[in-house]
Amino acid sequence: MEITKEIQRLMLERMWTIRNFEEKVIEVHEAGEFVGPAHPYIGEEAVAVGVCLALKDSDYIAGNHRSHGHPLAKGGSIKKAMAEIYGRVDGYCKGKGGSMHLADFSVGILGESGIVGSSVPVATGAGLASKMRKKDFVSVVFFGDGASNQGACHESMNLASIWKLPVIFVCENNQYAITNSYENSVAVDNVSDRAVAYNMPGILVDGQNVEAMYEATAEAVKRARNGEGPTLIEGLTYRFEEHSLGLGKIRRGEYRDKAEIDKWRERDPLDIHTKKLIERGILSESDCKKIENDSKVEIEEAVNFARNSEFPGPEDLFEGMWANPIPKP
Amino acid sequence: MEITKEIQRLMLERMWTIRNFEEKVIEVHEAGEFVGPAHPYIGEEAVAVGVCLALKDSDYIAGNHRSHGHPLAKGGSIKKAMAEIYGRVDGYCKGKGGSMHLADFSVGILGESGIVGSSVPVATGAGLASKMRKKDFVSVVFFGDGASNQGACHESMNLASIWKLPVIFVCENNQYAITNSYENSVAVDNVSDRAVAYNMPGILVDGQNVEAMYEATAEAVKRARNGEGPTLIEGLTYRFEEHSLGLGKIRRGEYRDKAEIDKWRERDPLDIHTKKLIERGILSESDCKKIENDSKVEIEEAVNFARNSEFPGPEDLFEGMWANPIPKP
Amino acid sequence: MTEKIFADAINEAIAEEMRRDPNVFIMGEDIRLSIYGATKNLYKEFGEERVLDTPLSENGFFGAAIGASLVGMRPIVETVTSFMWVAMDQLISQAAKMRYMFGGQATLPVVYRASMAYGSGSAAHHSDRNYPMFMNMPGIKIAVPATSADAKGLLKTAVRDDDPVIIFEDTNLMGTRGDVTDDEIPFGKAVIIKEGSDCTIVGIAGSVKLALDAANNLEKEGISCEVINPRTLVPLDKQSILSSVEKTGRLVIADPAHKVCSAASEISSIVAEEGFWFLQSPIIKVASEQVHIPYAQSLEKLVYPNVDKISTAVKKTME
Amino acid sequence: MTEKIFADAINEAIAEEMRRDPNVFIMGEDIRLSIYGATKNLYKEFGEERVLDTPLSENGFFGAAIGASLVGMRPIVETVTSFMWVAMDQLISQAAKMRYMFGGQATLPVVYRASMAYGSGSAAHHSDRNYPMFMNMPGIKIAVPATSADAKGLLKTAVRDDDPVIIFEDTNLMGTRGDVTDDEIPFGKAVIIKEGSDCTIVGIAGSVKLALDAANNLEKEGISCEVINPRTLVPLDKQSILSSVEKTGRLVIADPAHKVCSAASEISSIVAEEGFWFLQSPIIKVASEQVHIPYAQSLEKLVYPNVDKISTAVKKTME
Ligand SMILES: Cc1ncc(C[n+]2csc(CCOP(=O)(O)OP(=O)(O)O)c2C)c(N)n1
Ligand SMILES: Cc1ncc(C[n+]2csc(CCOP(=O)(O)OP(=O)(O)O)c2C)c(N)n1
Ligand SMILES: [Mg+2]
Ligand SMILES: [Mg+2]
Repeated sequence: MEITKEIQRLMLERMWTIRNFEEKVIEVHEAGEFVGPAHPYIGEEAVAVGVCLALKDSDYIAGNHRSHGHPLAKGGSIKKAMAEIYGRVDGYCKGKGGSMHLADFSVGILGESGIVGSSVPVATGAGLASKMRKKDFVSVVFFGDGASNQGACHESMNLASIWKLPVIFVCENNQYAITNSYENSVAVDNVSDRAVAYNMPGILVDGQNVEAMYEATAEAVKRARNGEGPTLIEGLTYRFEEHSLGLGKIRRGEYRDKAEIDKWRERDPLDIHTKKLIERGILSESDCKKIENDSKVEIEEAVNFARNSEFPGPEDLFEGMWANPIPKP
Repeated sequence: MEITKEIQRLMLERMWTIRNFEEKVIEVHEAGEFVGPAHPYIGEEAVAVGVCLALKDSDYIAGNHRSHGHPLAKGGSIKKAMAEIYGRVDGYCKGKGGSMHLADFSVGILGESGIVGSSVPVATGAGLASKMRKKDFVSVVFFGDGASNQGACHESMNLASIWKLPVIFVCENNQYAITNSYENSVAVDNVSDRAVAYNMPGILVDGQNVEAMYEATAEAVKRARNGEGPTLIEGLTYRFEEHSLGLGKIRRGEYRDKAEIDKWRERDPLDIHTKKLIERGILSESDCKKIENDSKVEIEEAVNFARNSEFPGPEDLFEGMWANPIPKP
Repeated sequence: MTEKIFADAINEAIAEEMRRDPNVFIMGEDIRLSIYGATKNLYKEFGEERVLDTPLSENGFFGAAIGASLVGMRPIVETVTSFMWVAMDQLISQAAKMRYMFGGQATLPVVYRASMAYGSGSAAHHSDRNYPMFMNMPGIKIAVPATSADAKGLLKTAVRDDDPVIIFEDTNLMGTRGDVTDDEIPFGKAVIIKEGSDCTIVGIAGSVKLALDAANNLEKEGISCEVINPRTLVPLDKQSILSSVEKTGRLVIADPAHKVCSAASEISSIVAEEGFWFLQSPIIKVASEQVHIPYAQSLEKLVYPNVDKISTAVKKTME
Repeated sequence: MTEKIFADAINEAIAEEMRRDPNVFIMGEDIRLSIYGATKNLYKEFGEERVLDTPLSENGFFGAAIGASLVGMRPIVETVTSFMWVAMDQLISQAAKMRYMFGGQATLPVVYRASMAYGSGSAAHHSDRNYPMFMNMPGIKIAVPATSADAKGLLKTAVRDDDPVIIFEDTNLMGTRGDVTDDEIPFGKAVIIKEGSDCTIVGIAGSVKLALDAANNLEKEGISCEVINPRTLVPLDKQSILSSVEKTGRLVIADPAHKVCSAASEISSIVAEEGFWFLQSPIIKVASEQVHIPYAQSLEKLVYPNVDKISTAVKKTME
């Protein structure tokens, strides 16, 4: 499959956006600038970026608690994402959602779910609507290896298959659910092997290779738009940081070998892609450096935007509860 | 595998017990002798009987709403089963449970569940206890093709597999969930094909052949007792009657072809087994007839027992709520 | 105004809404053959694309309805209260919470029709009356129709409302008759079905009729009851209840739910806080005994509110 | 009597019970490394057979605990309130209903420890305080420890009790200190933690301390409050509450749950029915606003009961 130069470049840009965003979130969290959990996506950037660049704006995505990478990959506003994490009125969700619940409906992001596995049925339903309304949008849901053991995944994959829905199930297999390893929790070698149980293709992809993720997704999107039904894509990846901010300090290293972490850090998705772009002569080393730096500037702007945004006030408390409001009980 | 003559005979006896029990239940329900739903097992007798005769008394079973066959196959009291359906104090559950909740803990019957799929995790837990307490009992759960689409099945099979629990998952695939056909609801050709998703053996068995069910179960039991983990057995079968009493009159034939029903009725599990026993010279035709008739007598006694048992009274209402009782709120 | 049985009133509302708006569709188990009685002929009229028989995957398809509603559809989901347990995550984590969590971006016009099949030997697994749990969690509107008119009018409102709604359909009413109109019935407006001056009786779902029967009996004994049907529990028209208690000074609440943390508890607590000075005697809850639903009819009939229990309670408030 | 922080009191109770009875074991997510803080060192002491890290399959393993309990084990399951939604079927259809449905044959000594992690920016998906829903459904005992002593003693009782128990652990208390003993604390016995004569304040879980602080402040203003910690909600020691209200004539209930159909609603309704003649003024519920838990701290702090709201309510009862 031919990937245009433009997209190859965009891949690097979006991955840097996520990487720098996450580094910044870690930094300002340590500085105490916001309260609440957050789950860094560092190391896994190629998965969301590869998938989302194979989508149109009119396609939908839904995600999980490891929640910053998906909307940023889909082209959601960086400023609003940061403001949301800061709990401010200019955030995606006006400060109501926070890190685990980023959502930008304006660009097809149906939202991240803090309850593991819980957005899988929802995304399946968006696919159902696509079919019913005879639209050609597809619906993608990101979930982890841990989530794959939730009943919700089973039920949704079966539904999507029998109804031939344009849904793409993307398992981000980073091989751990907090401290519990893949081997201790999933009974099958690869999550994608489970696709046979639903009579759909199951594709195992190197999740550090953004182009491979893109290609697998593009293929699945084609099938979906052709009415051929769902696909399960497993991106094999690794989180470079701890499960969540805060937890990091307590648990670092106690369940993962340093050697394993080092091995995976050598397969940094940004390095891998940068090298390819330079080798192919698409970008020079300094072009790449510029992308990295421009992104840092953009993130800095986002932080400033967030810092300058207001906290929601008492008058905002009940805002957004109901579409057709009811009296306070 | 060698099946003893005694067991071959017992197979016929137990199948007649179930068949006659169910015929009687239909008869007395039509006569208005009890109120409440009941789901006849007619046509599927070979599944429960084949499975349960491969178990010891110390092994456990759990089941579902189609609930009379399992306890009767496991050797539960026929009288108490009938009395329970009549809602009397001498029933298994003292009239609290009724048809859908037969349970005889004294012979390893952990109970039937009206909520589809809901007993699957429970049976898995009995297997966990077996392993933890280093006992050699196995735990069997019966569920339908419809139930196989419940998340509970997925989660439980995965747990049983990673923990190598002595659990046998028996899917009674009668090809319909009320009026919804297998094809319309399960995305894979056979439920047993899903076993690969849990790294366990998945065995498709002719559910009209009681010996085949027995053999598959005996094999699974051996694996389980050897610490080799769970097995998924699918008995392909058919219910000869309507989904449940009452519903029958409304829906007969609207979702199943008469031709299909007739075809399956020709594969009556009792006929098939009777024929074999006679061919093998194990029983004569009149021996078989006697078994049938003796069973009818026994069922008649059970009905009389049920009819003569008392209805529970107001003093029984709160009985059985708590093991360590608390004051009424 | 035409007379309809309750189940047909539901059926009519669904059909009318599906005709009106092509984005309305219905999904559930065995609805094409209408085994629960309220979806007759829909398959014939609207076809397989808009009348979906689902696999036994309630969490999956309840959630799929939510997802579909997010992107333009208006699903009606048919189910039974007792099957909601397997799907609680989608009901609570998604249907109830999503809109607020996303700062008002999400709009979820999804309707769940949950039948409460209690009273006829279905035992503990099939007899839930669990609306109080959904009252505790904000985010879902809750309707409890008590008449054919309610059944039709509240369902039409539910389909047009942009928030998630659960309609708890009392199967004891399925065969009852009553006049229906073509109008929507607004949420949050209670109806006084009988005026009176001595004691207010609030009834819920199937208990409305019991309350009315009790009131009619008591009238013969010279006790004048005002009977209120709240129609929706979220929103709850507390003002109508408070005004009635202001007039009568007494309150009995008849609620088929388990009595602890019931709708009756909530209504009692509202009046004990906001209507305390109106009260001339204790507020009495007549709700289901705090026990599971037993199979035997000899026991089951002891559990729920009935005309006698309500009458006794009213008399107690008059002592 | 030794002083312990709340989390360590829980840890100690688990370890002691596991030492005492080989059938006690613990399962949950990430408990070997004790990421939620209460299972430290258990893996070291009891090994992988009795300390099970589970996959993310709450419905599956909550149910497995039930099955194990049926045949001789006494499981302790660690979870978070918000993860119970995915497992409601096993909690309700099996844990709560099974024993009765089977006529008393089933005995299920299973304990769920559910942490309520509200108040620190976890937002709508991770801040549930859902005990009222479990109060509505009979069949599960419910403990709401408010002190280190409660945390230890109620957990020991729970493990030894033959019925299913859910312990709702308020994470706002996890770091608080208090004396603990080795004794079990009986279910259904409230404790009066401060005596008083003007107004009774019932607090629940983390709100007990708020109630006490409010009472101490009010004392300086000459208002004497009696503060009650019910310790368990099922069974609920209604007699202690009624006796206190008989003495004070006034009642405020501080409950971190959502206020509609809350524990506060239930307690209010009991007193409005059985303690009506003791009351000199309206019963006031100070519970969480009927809104989801917002992420922003500026909003979240507005939702829950606090010392000010409780004090204001008490003063209102005195007007
Ligand atoms: C239903 C549910 N159970 C447990 C949790 C707590 N939890 C949050 S993230 C997580 C691990 C998820 O693992 P995985 O799905 O592999 O995603 P990852 O964090 O590895 O990206 C757990 C256990 C939760 N949020 N929801
Ligand atoms: C969770 C749940 N959903 C729906 C039902 C209603 N129901 C009872 S039996 C049944 C069909 C079950 O089909 P299957 O599992 O194949 O068993 P069968 O009846 O064919 O033996 C349905 C839908 C239920 N009892 N529980
Ligand atoms: Mg993971
Ligand atoms: Mg079936």
